[in-house]
Amino acid sequence: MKNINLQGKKTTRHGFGEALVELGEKHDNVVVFGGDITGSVMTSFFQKKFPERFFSIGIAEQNATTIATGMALSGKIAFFSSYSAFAAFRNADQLRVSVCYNNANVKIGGGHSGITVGPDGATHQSLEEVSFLRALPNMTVVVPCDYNEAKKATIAIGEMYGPAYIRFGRSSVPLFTTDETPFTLGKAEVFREGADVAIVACGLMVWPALLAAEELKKNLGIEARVINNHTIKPIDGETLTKAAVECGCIVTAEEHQVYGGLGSAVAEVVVKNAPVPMEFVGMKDRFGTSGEPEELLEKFDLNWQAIYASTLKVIERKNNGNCEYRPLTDIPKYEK
Amino acid sequence: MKNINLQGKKTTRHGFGEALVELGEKHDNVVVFGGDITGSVMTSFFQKKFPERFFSIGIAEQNATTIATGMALSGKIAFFSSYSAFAAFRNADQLRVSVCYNNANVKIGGGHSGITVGPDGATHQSLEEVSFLRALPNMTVVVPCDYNEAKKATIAIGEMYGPAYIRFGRSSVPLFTTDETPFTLGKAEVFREGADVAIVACGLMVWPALLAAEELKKNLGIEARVINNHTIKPIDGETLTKAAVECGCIVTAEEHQVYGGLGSAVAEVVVKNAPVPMEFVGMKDRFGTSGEPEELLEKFDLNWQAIYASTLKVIERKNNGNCEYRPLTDIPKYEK
Amino acid sequence: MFNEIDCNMNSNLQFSKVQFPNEKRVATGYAPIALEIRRDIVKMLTLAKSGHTGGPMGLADFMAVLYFGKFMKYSANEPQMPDRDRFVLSGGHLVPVLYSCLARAGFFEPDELSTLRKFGSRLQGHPGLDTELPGLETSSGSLGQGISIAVGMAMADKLVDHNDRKVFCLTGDGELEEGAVWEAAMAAANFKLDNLCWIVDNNDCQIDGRVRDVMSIYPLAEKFEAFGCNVIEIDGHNFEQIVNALDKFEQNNKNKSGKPTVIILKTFMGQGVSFMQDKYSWHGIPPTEEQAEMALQELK
Amino acid sequence: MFNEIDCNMNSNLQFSKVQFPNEKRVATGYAPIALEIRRDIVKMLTLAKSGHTGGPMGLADFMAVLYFGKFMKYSANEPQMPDRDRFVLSGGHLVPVLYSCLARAGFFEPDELSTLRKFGSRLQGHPGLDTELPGLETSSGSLGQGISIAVGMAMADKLVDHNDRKVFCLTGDGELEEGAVWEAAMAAANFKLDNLCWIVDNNDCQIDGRVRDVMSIYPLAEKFEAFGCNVIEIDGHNFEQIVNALDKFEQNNKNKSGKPTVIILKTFMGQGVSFMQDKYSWHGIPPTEEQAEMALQELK
Ligand SMILES: Cc1ncc(C[n+]2csc(CCOP(=O)(O)OP(=O)(O)O)c2C)c(N)n1
Ligand SMILES: Cc1ncc(C[n+]2csc(CCOP(=O)(O)OP(=O)(O)O)c2C)c(N)n1
Ligand SMILES: [Mg+2]
Ligand SMILES: [Mg+2]
Repeated sequence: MKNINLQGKKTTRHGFGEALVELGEKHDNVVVFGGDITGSVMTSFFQKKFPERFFSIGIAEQNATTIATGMALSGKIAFFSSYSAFAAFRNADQLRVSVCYNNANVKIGGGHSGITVGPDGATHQSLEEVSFLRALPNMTVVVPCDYNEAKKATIAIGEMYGPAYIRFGRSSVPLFTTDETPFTLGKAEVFREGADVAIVACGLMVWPALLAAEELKKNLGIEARVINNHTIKPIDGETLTKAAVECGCIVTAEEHQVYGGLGSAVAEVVVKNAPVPMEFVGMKDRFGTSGEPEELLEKFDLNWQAIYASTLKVIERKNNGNCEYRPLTDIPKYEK
Repeated sequence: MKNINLQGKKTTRHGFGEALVELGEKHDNVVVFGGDITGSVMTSFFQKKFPERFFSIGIAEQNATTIATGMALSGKIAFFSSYSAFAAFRNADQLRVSVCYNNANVKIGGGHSGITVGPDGATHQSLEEVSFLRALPNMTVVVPCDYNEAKKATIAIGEMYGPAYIRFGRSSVPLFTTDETPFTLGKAEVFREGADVAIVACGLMVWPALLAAEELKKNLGIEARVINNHTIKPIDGETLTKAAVECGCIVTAEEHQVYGGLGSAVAEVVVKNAPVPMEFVGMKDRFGTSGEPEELLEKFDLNWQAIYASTLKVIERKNNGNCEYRPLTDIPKYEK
Repeated sequence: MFNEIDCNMNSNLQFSKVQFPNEKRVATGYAPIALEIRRDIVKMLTLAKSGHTGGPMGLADFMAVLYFGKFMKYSANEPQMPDRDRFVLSGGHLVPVLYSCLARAGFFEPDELSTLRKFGSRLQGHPGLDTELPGLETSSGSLGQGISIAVGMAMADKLVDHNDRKVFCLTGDGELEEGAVWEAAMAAANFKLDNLCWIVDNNDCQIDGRVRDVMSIYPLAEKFEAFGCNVIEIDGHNFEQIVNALDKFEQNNKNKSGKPTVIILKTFMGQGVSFMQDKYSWHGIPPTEEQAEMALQELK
Repeated sequence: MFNEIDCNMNSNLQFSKVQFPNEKRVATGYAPIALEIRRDIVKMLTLAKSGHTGGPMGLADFMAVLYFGKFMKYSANEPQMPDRDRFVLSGGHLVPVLYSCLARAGFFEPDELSTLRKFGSRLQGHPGLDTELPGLETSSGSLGQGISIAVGMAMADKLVDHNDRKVFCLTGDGELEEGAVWEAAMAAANFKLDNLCWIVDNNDCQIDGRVRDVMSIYPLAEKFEAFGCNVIEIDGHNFEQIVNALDKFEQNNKNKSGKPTVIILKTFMGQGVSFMQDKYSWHGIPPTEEQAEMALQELK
């Protein structure tokens, strides 16, 4: 692991909020729309700095998205941010028709995403939105792994043309990339070299992927390649195909349902190019529940231990080629 | 092909509309909600027969979905139907929170789906909704292949408990199943035996899959297994794994984006159980356009010729195992 | 079971055992019940260490009348009683006040209130029907959906099952910024749902500030009237006015007025605790232990 | 190019070459322009063999005034002219009337109208910005979205770029059943968008029947007033009333009234052709060739 060291913890939403201010400084056509939770998603930083370019739309995600479209069609770079459960569901039709079909320069910041929003419970734990966002033509989908990457990704989507979605979270997560860590939209980064198995992760699952790789090395001498797949659309087929060919098996890890998200995008690339066994670490087709973030990550098998176990399983399949049917959701449901 | 003969053409929406009446006759707790296009989606049949159990909600897909939820929580089997572009997008948040998280007995009929809605153009050509519907916990997703199957599928989802989505279309499509053709929710049916390649299709792509198989046989002696995968969620992992193991390669075919739909669901099963080469026939990450259904199916490579070409490609890959990166969307964009 | 949940109970934050089953309703007067509810809310939130304090506090008076007056038919012994009236909480974040009412009405033991928002609890941060919590009619948490569910229930009762059940539904005022809410209003009026009582918690607060500043919904009564509803505006902290308003709804319902009733409750967020009162900053935070102590001092 | 599209041209259904560029506006009077538009609509739909006839026919009079009067600033020679006013068609299915106006205003040749809804045409069944059709400001087709786009444009003009551009937006009346529309109204009023002119095509028809029967939106003026808009109700087939209403909007805008203007156009679906008039069955069907002939006989 070159250049990858834990530097404490920080939220990805902080990166988003700060990047918006930077974007606002650089580009006077950046405008931001609030959906009544501007402190939580940290668009409040932008509001404070550029009150004349910030607009509070209230609790009206449909309207905020379509107003942003009107602004974009007037030459603005228009950001709307709210909780991802609402900023990418309540407005799904608006995203499809007004934003994507117009190929409008609208950016959605999906905050408080995933199971780690914690005690708010299932309604607020957005674990499904990547599935349809990546099905929308013209849409770019980014899931950054830490504070620094969230900042870079926000700036990158602000400076590209077209619709984009960035996903970030509520709770503090390990900060381990630096200003020097390479980041290019659409380019998956190899964070750790290895050729026994590839672990392809995004968002807050990248750090546990690195931890799992270290444990695999320490305990079993297994060299896992760890790929930070921050851009889910467009997917980096080259890097993933190379990983499939060179490692011969893949584990994906994401804070999202196993149906339709990163794992699904990687599976599409793999069967199309270099079919190898895969295992999926993610939410197993169920709703979340209230609890503390760490507790939920553990209960729903979204931690390094789950990744570790999946790598062993997938390596065994690579070696033995067993072909019985095992459903994606085979991990037993938790007991209350 | 046993029992599979062309019996002319008929719309799947007819099957939906007629099945609703049958359901209404059998179960006095079936209620139906209209969204102002009741003639098009043929809920008008039910309205005519059971005016006291039909409610016009107007152009308000969110409200129709959530009112249906309230009815379902009052012991009703509640159907809402409209164009799939609106009946599964405008109400996405309502489907997630009110319908699926409540595990409410609400059924959505998505009409005028896919590219074959034709001259209405891209806004009305719903090609993305399966992606997020299959990511929603508790949701069942069915895409029937013809009029008869649409009828059976509608009755089946009406008689199971829980949220379900059925997709059907505007234009007449080949009618080739009969009352005797087996249909079980969640069970993919082998419509043609073969072990050189498996073609897994749903909806109106099942018929061209059968045509492609006949051509393959006739021209090249290739025996293609054709699987009618009507239920996309829950996916029939056993039948698909068996196909992967026995045929060694798979082509999927659907009237939906190649990202996130049937192809994606099959890819998930395949890499998890029996990794084999796959090719995807579907909409290649772009919006549709106005035109006649047949014309659009041809222009966007959604016909037997496209399936035929993909089977040859995938069989070659099975035999040669080439592993260069080829994106899912490698078919050249059409020229206007 | 909930008693396996680690609740970190501080002795000051223990819940009283008092319940107000059917026969005790009204008899005690509403004030002591509302007080108990407010004490519950403070304790629950403090123990949960996250969640919404302000809105629920402002609703204690109304909910005391609704759950412990003569207006809503239900049975804690038979939560699924077929002829019960139903309460739908559209603003799911307000759920602590509902949990307190359910516990105090005898649907479950007040001790369980200590599990709010904890892993494995039936008392989810936003209500979840999957917990099978007795007395809960629907999940909610995405604003502007519950009211349409209530419309659907009222339609089932009035137009399909032809019974006398009533549906009560509570939305916030910020929540009225959601367009879906106006679809619900339009339908409620068109279907003549005089069995629907829609309560708006008009505290003029939402997360980012005053509702009138974030995205004004005013004039409010005019909007509902133009959408075909019967509007009653009252002081949400005045028991007499609350009782009268609910009486009027009963009249509208009995007389088959053909119009849904909307009760606009003028409330204060955080009502009952001086340092919370009318402060939107209390929308989504819990009290610290010291703040809880101060609050409970006032709530006596 | 469109002339490669197979248009199956019947000689009766050929399009006249007349255009009304800037300098000819008004001078000709509106009636002949509205007539030409109606003739275009009948021909386009007949050739397309699918699509929406009734709504566009009812809008010909208003659109003649809007596009060929003095109210909207645009240039067919420079479609992207930076200080142009903008027209947003929220009810995307009504687009034939817009295509006709754009052709007649010189944005493209009237002949191209024959390509409506055909593969490869810039005249999509519902407008698509990806076609780069000159004069088109946005895609639409999912009801209730365009009006919010218009609100966003008006905000850009008034609140960010501080210019004098105006935004005109047309919605149907059935479209007002979408809750999103009321979010747009609320925002338009709160942001004091006096540069926004919202036109409602109040033909009381939608697909399934009369708007008042399918899901009534009435009383309508009261709703918009309660949502903070300036409402003008007029006969949508009376040029004088249309001109006056647009004049009033200009006044509201110039005087910085601080309120968006809503013009409720009382129209008849299918206006101009006796057998279509006020028939909701004409919402979404094209005329047959014989019907077209009869219609064109009347439209002289
Ligand atoms: C659709 C949706 N958007 C956003 C949120 C986040 N949210 C939760 S409560 C709230 C404010 C609600 O205001 P109000 O209804 O007035 O409740 P109060 O603050 O008075 O408790 C918001 C924006 C949500 N739960 N659902
Ligand atoms: C969100 C959405 N739901 C449904 C439709 C299908 N639809 C197209 S036009 C129409 C009726 C619109 O009525 P109105 O606005 O009055 O237009 P008119 O019939 O008068 O032309 C409907 C329901 C749509 N285009 N968008
Ligand atoms: Mg409030
Ligand atoms: Mg109309």
